[in-house]
Amino acid sequence: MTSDTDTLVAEDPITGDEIELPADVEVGEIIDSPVTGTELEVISLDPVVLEEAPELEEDWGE
Amino acid sequence: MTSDTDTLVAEDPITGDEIELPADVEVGEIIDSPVTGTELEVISLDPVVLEEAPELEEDWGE
Amino acid sequence: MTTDADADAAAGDAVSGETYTASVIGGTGFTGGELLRLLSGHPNFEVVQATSRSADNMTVGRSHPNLRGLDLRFSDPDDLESVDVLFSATPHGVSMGQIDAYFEAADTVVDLSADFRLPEADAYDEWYDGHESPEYLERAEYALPELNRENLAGADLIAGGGCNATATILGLKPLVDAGVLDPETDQVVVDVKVGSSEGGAGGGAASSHPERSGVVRPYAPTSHRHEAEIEAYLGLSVSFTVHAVEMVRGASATCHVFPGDPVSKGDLWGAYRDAYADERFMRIVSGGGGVYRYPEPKAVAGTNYGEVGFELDPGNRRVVVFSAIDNMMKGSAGQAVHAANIALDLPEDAGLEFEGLHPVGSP
Amino acid sequence: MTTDADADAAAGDAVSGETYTASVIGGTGFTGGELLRLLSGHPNFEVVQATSRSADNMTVGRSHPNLRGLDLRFSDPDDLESVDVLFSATPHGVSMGQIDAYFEAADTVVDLSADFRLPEADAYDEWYDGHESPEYLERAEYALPELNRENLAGADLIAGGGCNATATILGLKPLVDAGVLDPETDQVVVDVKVGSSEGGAGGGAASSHPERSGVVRPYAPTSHRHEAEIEAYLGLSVSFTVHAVEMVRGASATCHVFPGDPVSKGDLWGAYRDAYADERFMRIVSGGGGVYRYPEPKAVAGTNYGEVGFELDPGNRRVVVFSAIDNMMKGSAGQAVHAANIALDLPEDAGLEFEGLHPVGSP
Amino acid sequence: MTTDADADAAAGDAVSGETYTASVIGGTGFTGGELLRLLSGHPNFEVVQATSRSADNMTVGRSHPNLRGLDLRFSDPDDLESVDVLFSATPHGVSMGQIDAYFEAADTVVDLSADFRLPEADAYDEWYDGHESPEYLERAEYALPELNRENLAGADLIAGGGCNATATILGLKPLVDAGVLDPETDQVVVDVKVGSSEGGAGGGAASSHPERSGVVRPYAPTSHRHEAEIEAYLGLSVSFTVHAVEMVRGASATCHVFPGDPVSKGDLWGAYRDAYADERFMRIVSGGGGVYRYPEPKAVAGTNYGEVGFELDPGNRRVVVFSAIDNMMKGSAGQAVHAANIALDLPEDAGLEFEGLHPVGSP
Amino acid sequence: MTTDADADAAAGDAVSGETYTASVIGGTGFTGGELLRLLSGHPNFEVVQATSRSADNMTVGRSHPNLRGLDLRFSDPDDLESVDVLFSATPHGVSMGQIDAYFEAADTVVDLSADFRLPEADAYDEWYDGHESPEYLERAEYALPELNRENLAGADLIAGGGCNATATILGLKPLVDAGVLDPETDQVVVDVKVGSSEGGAGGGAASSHPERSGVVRPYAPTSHRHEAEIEAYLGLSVSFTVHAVEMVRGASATCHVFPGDPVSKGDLWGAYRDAYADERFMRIVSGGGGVYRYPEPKAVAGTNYGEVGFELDPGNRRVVVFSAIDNMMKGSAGQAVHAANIALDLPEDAGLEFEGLHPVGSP
Ligand SMILES: NC(=O)c1ccc[n+]([C@@H]2O[C@H](COP(=O)([O-])OP(=O)(O)OC[C@H]3O[C@@H](n4cnc5c(N)ncnc54)[C@H](OP(=O)(O)O)[C@@H]3O)[C@@H](O)[C@H]2O)c1
Ligand SMILES: NC(=O)c1ccc[n+]([C@@H]2O[C@H](COP(=O)([O-])OP(=O)(O)OC[C@H]3O[C@@H](n4cnc5c(N)ncnc54)[C@H](OP(=O)(O)O)[C@@H]3O)[C@@H](O)[C@H]2O)c1
Ligand SMILES: NC(=O)c1ccc[n+]([C@@H]2O[C@H](COP(=O)([O-])OP(=O)(O)OC[C@H]3O[C@@H](n4cnc5c(N)ncnc54)[C@H](OP(=O)(O)O)[C@@H]3O)[C@@H](O)[C@H]2O)c1
Ligand SMILES: NC(=O)c1ccc[n+]([C@@H]2O[C@H](COP(=O)([O-])OP(=O)(O)OC[C@H]3O[C@@H](n4cnc5c(N)ncnc54)[C@H](OP(=O)(O)O)[C@@H]3O)[C@@H](O)[C@H]2O)c1
Ligand SMILES: [Zn+2]
Ligand SMILES: [Zn+2]
Repeated sequence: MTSDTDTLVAEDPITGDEIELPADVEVGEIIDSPVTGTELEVISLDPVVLEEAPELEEDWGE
Repeated sequence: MTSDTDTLVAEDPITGDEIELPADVEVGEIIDSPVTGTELEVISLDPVVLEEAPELEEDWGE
Repeated sequence: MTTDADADAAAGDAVSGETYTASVIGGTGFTGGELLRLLSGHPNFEVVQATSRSADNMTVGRSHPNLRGLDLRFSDPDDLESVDVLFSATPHGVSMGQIDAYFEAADTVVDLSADFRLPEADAYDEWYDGHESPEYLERAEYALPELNRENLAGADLIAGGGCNATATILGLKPLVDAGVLDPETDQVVVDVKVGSSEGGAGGGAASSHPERSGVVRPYAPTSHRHEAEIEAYLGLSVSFTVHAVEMVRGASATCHVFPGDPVSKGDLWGAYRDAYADERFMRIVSGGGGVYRYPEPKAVAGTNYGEVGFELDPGNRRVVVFSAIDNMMKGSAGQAVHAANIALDLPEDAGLEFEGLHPVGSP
Repeated sequence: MTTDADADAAAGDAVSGETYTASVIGGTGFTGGELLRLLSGHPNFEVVQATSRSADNMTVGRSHPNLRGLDLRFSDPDDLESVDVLFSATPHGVSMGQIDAYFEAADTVVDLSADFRLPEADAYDEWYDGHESPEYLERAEYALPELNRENLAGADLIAGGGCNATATILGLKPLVDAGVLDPETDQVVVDVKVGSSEGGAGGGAASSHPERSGVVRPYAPTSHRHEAEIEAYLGLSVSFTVHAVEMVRGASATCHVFPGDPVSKGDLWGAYRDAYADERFMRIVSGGGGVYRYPEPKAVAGTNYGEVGFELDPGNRRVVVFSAIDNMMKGSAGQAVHAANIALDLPEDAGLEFEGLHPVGSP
Repeated sequence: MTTDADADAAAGDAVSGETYTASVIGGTGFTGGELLRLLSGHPNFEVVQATSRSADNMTVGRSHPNLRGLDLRFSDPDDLESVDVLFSATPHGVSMGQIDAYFEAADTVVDLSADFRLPEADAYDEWYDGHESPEYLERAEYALPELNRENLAGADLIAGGGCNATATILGLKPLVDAGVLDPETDQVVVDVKVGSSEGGAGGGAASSHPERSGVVRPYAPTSHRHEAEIEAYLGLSVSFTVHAVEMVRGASATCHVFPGDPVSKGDLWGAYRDAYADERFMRIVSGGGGVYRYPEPKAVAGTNYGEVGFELDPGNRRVVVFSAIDNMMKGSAGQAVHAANIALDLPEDAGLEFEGLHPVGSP
Repeated sequence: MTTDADADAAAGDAVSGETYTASVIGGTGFTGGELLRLLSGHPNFEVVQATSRSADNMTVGRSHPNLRGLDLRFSDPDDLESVDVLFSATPHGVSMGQIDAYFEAADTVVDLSADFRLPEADAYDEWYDGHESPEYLERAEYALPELNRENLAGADLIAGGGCNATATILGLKPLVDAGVLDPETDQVVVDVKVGSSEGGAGGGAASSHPERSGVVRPYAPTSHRHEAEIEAYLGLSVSFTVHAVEMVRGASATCHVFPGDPVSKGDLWGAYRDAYADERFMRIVSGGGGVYRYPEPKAVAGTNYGEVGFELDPGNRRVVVFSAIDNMMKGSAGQAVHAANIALDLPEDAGLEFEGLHPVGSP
């Protein structure tokens, strides 16, 4: 929906799929994978590397 | 709570416990076991014999 | 390490007075089940009979899972045992035909149906299908202690109030007594919200779970029979509408009152405190902090409490009165036991000490 | 074996008109999520932006599980993209500060907050905390088509109505128009019951599940801000009280009306049919058989329908009017899309064709 | 100001293919009502008949308030009109007796009951009360497209799956196909939670609102008939237990699977993506952030979606699979329409485009 | 007219033993509120302090509407009064840091958190974030009387069990004791369903009413911390999954057990009756007629009862065990008071006599 110049491409660390990220993401930011929904941390930008973010249990709550 | 003359005694067919029945029960009547809750049919009166009543699925559910 | 045990300090725990035998007619029903629960936990009652036509000979626990510990089986309503107090919890129209039989079996009769609530036989012609035993109407006393305590002592025929009528009367009576509300001239709109247990254990399509869940359903848009009781006991003709909402237990009445003369918050606090400060089962909840600022059914669920509160609308001089009860308790079985306690000169809260739960969902 | 496929017969399915780009400000919120759902399924809209400060860069589906199929991420509300229509669904007070920025980004602005609902700046001083951009108030059009359709065509600033005000206005307007109700002299009590989504996605202790479940809770006993809209658009000062009840979606208004002159059922049917017979999204439900005899929120859940009905209380000449909507739809996002359709000359029901569910629980 | 309107871009809105006439047997029922809703909003169907014995001649809207706009009255099931497709939504045991009459009236029959679900007559002797028309069993095709799409094209007798079986099969099939789960040797426990609409519109004491509200009630502790379908179509004997919980719509299956060989998260993602990546109505929801991290009935309420997800328990090598559907849609009426779309070579999602709601309560 | 009043016959009403002073740490919380309710109605306790940091100086009734009659204000947890028994109901991690201070203030400490539940410090490293005061672990006694009665007499540090662990242990212990279930070799799947009060009074987005209503939500798909307790006290490693469902109070565990050797219904009745026939607060509910045939949370809501029941699946030799408790009572505050009664040699059911309600909705 947003034009190509607006996005970066990275590999989903779980499935290996190519996924698109907003062009302005920064190292350390958390985004979610459109494939698995997992929260991913941006580890580096050139190339873009993503890693599963540690789950915040407290978020969700017993 | 009701006096002794009002009750009959029979054996629970599942647990073997002695259970009390109202004195006026009749053959064919359904009563529930105070031990297991199971519905029991009065098969005979002298002696009192009880048997598990066939479950009425339609009563309850889906 | 410890202080002395002081039996008297443990309010409500001391057993005083006699033990009375009791029976419950309509024991499989919802209010019948509540009566059985209250009476079997009551220090002065011993339940000797519970009747049912449909579950004759079955254990009481089969109908009411909370009463599985009770060693009692339903018996036929045609074979009434002799007891001190007979409680009848049948649909309206039944007790008026059985009342002679009831008095043959018992010294005191407490009826939860509408059959003896209204003082005049005429009213039964207007709101119900007439009355079979009008000669008992004068003898009957309305069960609501906050309205009729002085006549309950020694009464032998007690008529439990309607649940919606009870909520409304509890909310409005202080205003009538204080002269804030003139029953002759002032206008009152009563908008009631009730839970599904009001309909009893029967239930057709409209009360099946899929259809009844989550509703805000106008089920008595106008002309609800409880208007007759309000008229009879407060002298007040109200505009009455009842909605079914999502809960099982509870009735909440919002009364929109338009007093002829200006009134202040202080007047209102005065009126309600005069009426209820000494009442064991009434709480005034009106503003304040936290989550629970006005009366609501959750706060009284399972208890015999009534909560009332109010707010003032300066713009158009309206008083909004909120009143909340558990229809199974203050609105029926609890009220009946409360009245019986008074009639038999027992402590008012004997058997009614449960204080309710928090949190509680849609009780 | 088959008849001819007839595209025109399939009402609402034909795509007519232009495609407009749209953005939603406040996209993580409840009404923002509904807007995203409606616009992404709308044949004439393409959603190009949804903003969030708290979920910037996250997928829309993370907040709204029903929109997992939408390929869109939230972006910052400070970086507005250029669009045809901007929908703003922020708490009140936000849009009045952003309105210039909104019009820089978009030709048409549809605001769901209270910020442009009232025609006079004075009213914001009285009911809210004043207004930052009063110069826009005259330009704004109230979104409710049944009230204001003639002014919506071509409007470029549209102010969505309050949910409780919408329910009330829909219920009472036919009586005002027909002269049954004289706004100057007749008294009206409005007793509203609402679901928890009215409070938005935020929510503190009072809206936690254990505390909010199963309530009948007076949450606006008097002086609710929606009174201002009712006064502004019907010329009617109402006695207004709002209760939270157990449902998530839905608002139901019971209006107790006391007309000066006698009125008949026929008059009432006439008034409501005159008002709504040709309205795509209004249904008159008033008596009849089956389980659903009067308006209720379950019957309109998920849809843009409003249901109205009435009953007459001959005793004291009261008319009781019932009105039910889904606050997320007719009471906010649906109303906004409906108004935008009219403003842009699209079919009124484009994107709004969902007919609702039966059975449905506490939706 | 605007881009070109592009009819093709508006997915699902273009009307393609023929129009078929349809009838619904059992139109007052819950799944019958859903069929009427779906078919009347379907671009390729025209509903010409809905039957009922109990509401003969009444409007459809009287039973289903969301269908008040439908101009149709129930008629007698003994007077079947000639149609292209007949949908039957009667209790099990009815269609097997009527199947000849159905085929006299229609070219294609879609049956939602259990009567033609199982491939072997023997199984009806074991799990039901035998079969009256076993000669049709081979002709019948199981409706679930994710399991049986290849055989549905052109099928003229389609048997809708059981709702609990559907949820279970959708959850487990990918594991069987990928060889993660060996149906011969591996153990599977399936613990199902369902809403009250599963019981249909009838309803006795156990499904009355006061008794059914808020339960976690083991209603099929063992030996549920849907086991037969799972066994027939996955070759898998499961340990199956069903609980009634508080919702109206929805079925959720939690499958505890103990694979013989170790398995990784990546294997699981692979298995589920292979199975469902191209499926229009399947979503994989498995971890991630926000409130909705695993499949749940609220996220699919009102839609034809199935959600599946999984989690791995390293300690004892268990895979937990979650699967959620709306029993009224993917579990019955939606599945039936989906299968009919395939049989008639229509777009798979014709009439099934509704994306669901957020927020939604206990739908 | 009446029989003699017999104080002894009124079970549980006689006041015996000493009166102990008590304090509740974490008095605004859900379990803290239950403790205050139970202790203030207990014949042998006098509550002298309830602490809160956030509501310091406020009345207890502001947080817990059912305790409006209690004349007590919250005070600071840093200013502990000297009492006989201190009950702590804080989030885990708090008491392990305060335990020295607790014992300075009190002779006996009853802690409802996880801080002293596990016998080994290692387990805190594995399942929690380690332990600050491991030297107390050996001194602590697990509160569940059905498991550990013999060690509770005279105990001075009592650790309340986890609610889900309690439900599971109550369900499985009889099978372990009877040798039906071999903890070393047999496989057990435990599928738990819980209400929203388990999350405590805090609550974020996931526990807001709109998001939490009507869910069947896998909230602990695997690796729930209560597994540690089950392992510690039954020697059994279970496959454990917890779902949030629509209720406020209640926890229900369905245990799917696969015994190595064949077992009969009679064996099962034997095992459960041996375990619980003499237990004041345990009921075996297993089949039978009526609406309530197996354990369910509604039947025990508000009470200290646990219900257990079972069914046998002959096909694959599975035993399904159902276990239901109120997490606020048997699962926390009730269990704590029960254990304190035993520790202090009071009647086991003192303060715990409430028998529960019928009907009750989603309590
Ligand atoms: N529910 C409330 O909130 C509420 C509040 C205030 C007052 N009340 C009044 O209390 C009464 C009972 O209400 P409920 O809600 O408990 O009703 P319910 O649940 O329907 O119970 C009615 C009971 O009466 C028995 N019964 C019915 N017809 C009978 C007959 N002809 N002779 C003997 N027994 C008969 C039924 O059992 P069998 O059929 O097995 O005999 C059943 O036990 C009604 O008059 C009602 O108006 C109810
Ligand atoms: N709920 C209803 O039934 C209803 C009905 C009619 C009208 N309305 C009106 O619609 C509006 C939205 O209501 P809602 O229920 O959807 O509320 P909500 O769920 O609380 O959502 C508010 C949204 O606004 C965003 N937001 C908050 N402050 C903002 C700011 N300063 N700048 C930009 N974005 C901001 C929030 O997201 P981030 O914090 O992530 O940015 C969130 O997405 C309100 O004005 C309400 O009165 C609501
Ligand atoms: N509910 C679910 O979640 C679900 C899911 C999957 C499959 N199913 C299956 O779908 C079928 C319908 O279920 P439902 O829940 O919709 O049931 P329902 O609500 O009870 O409806 C049954 C319908 O069948 C009609 N009917 C009953 N007996 C009939 C007969 N002998 N001849 C003609 N019509 C008859 C009834 O109407 P009249 O009495 O007015 O004629 C009613 O309209 C069942 O076989 C069920 O197993 C249901
Ligand atoms: N809920 C259940 O079903 C359940 C069942 C079994 C066991 N438990 C356990 O019981 C404990 C309490 O649970 P809950 O559900 O009652 O929780 P809750 O409702 O969140 O209450 C926690 C209480 O602790 C107080 N508190 C928090 N941090 C504190 C600190 N650092 N120092 C002193 N007081 C503090 C809070 O009040 P202020 O912030 O005002 O001080 C509040 O009163 C937990 O350990 C829980 O695991 C709960
Ligand atoms: Zn009543
Ligand atoms: Zn089914």
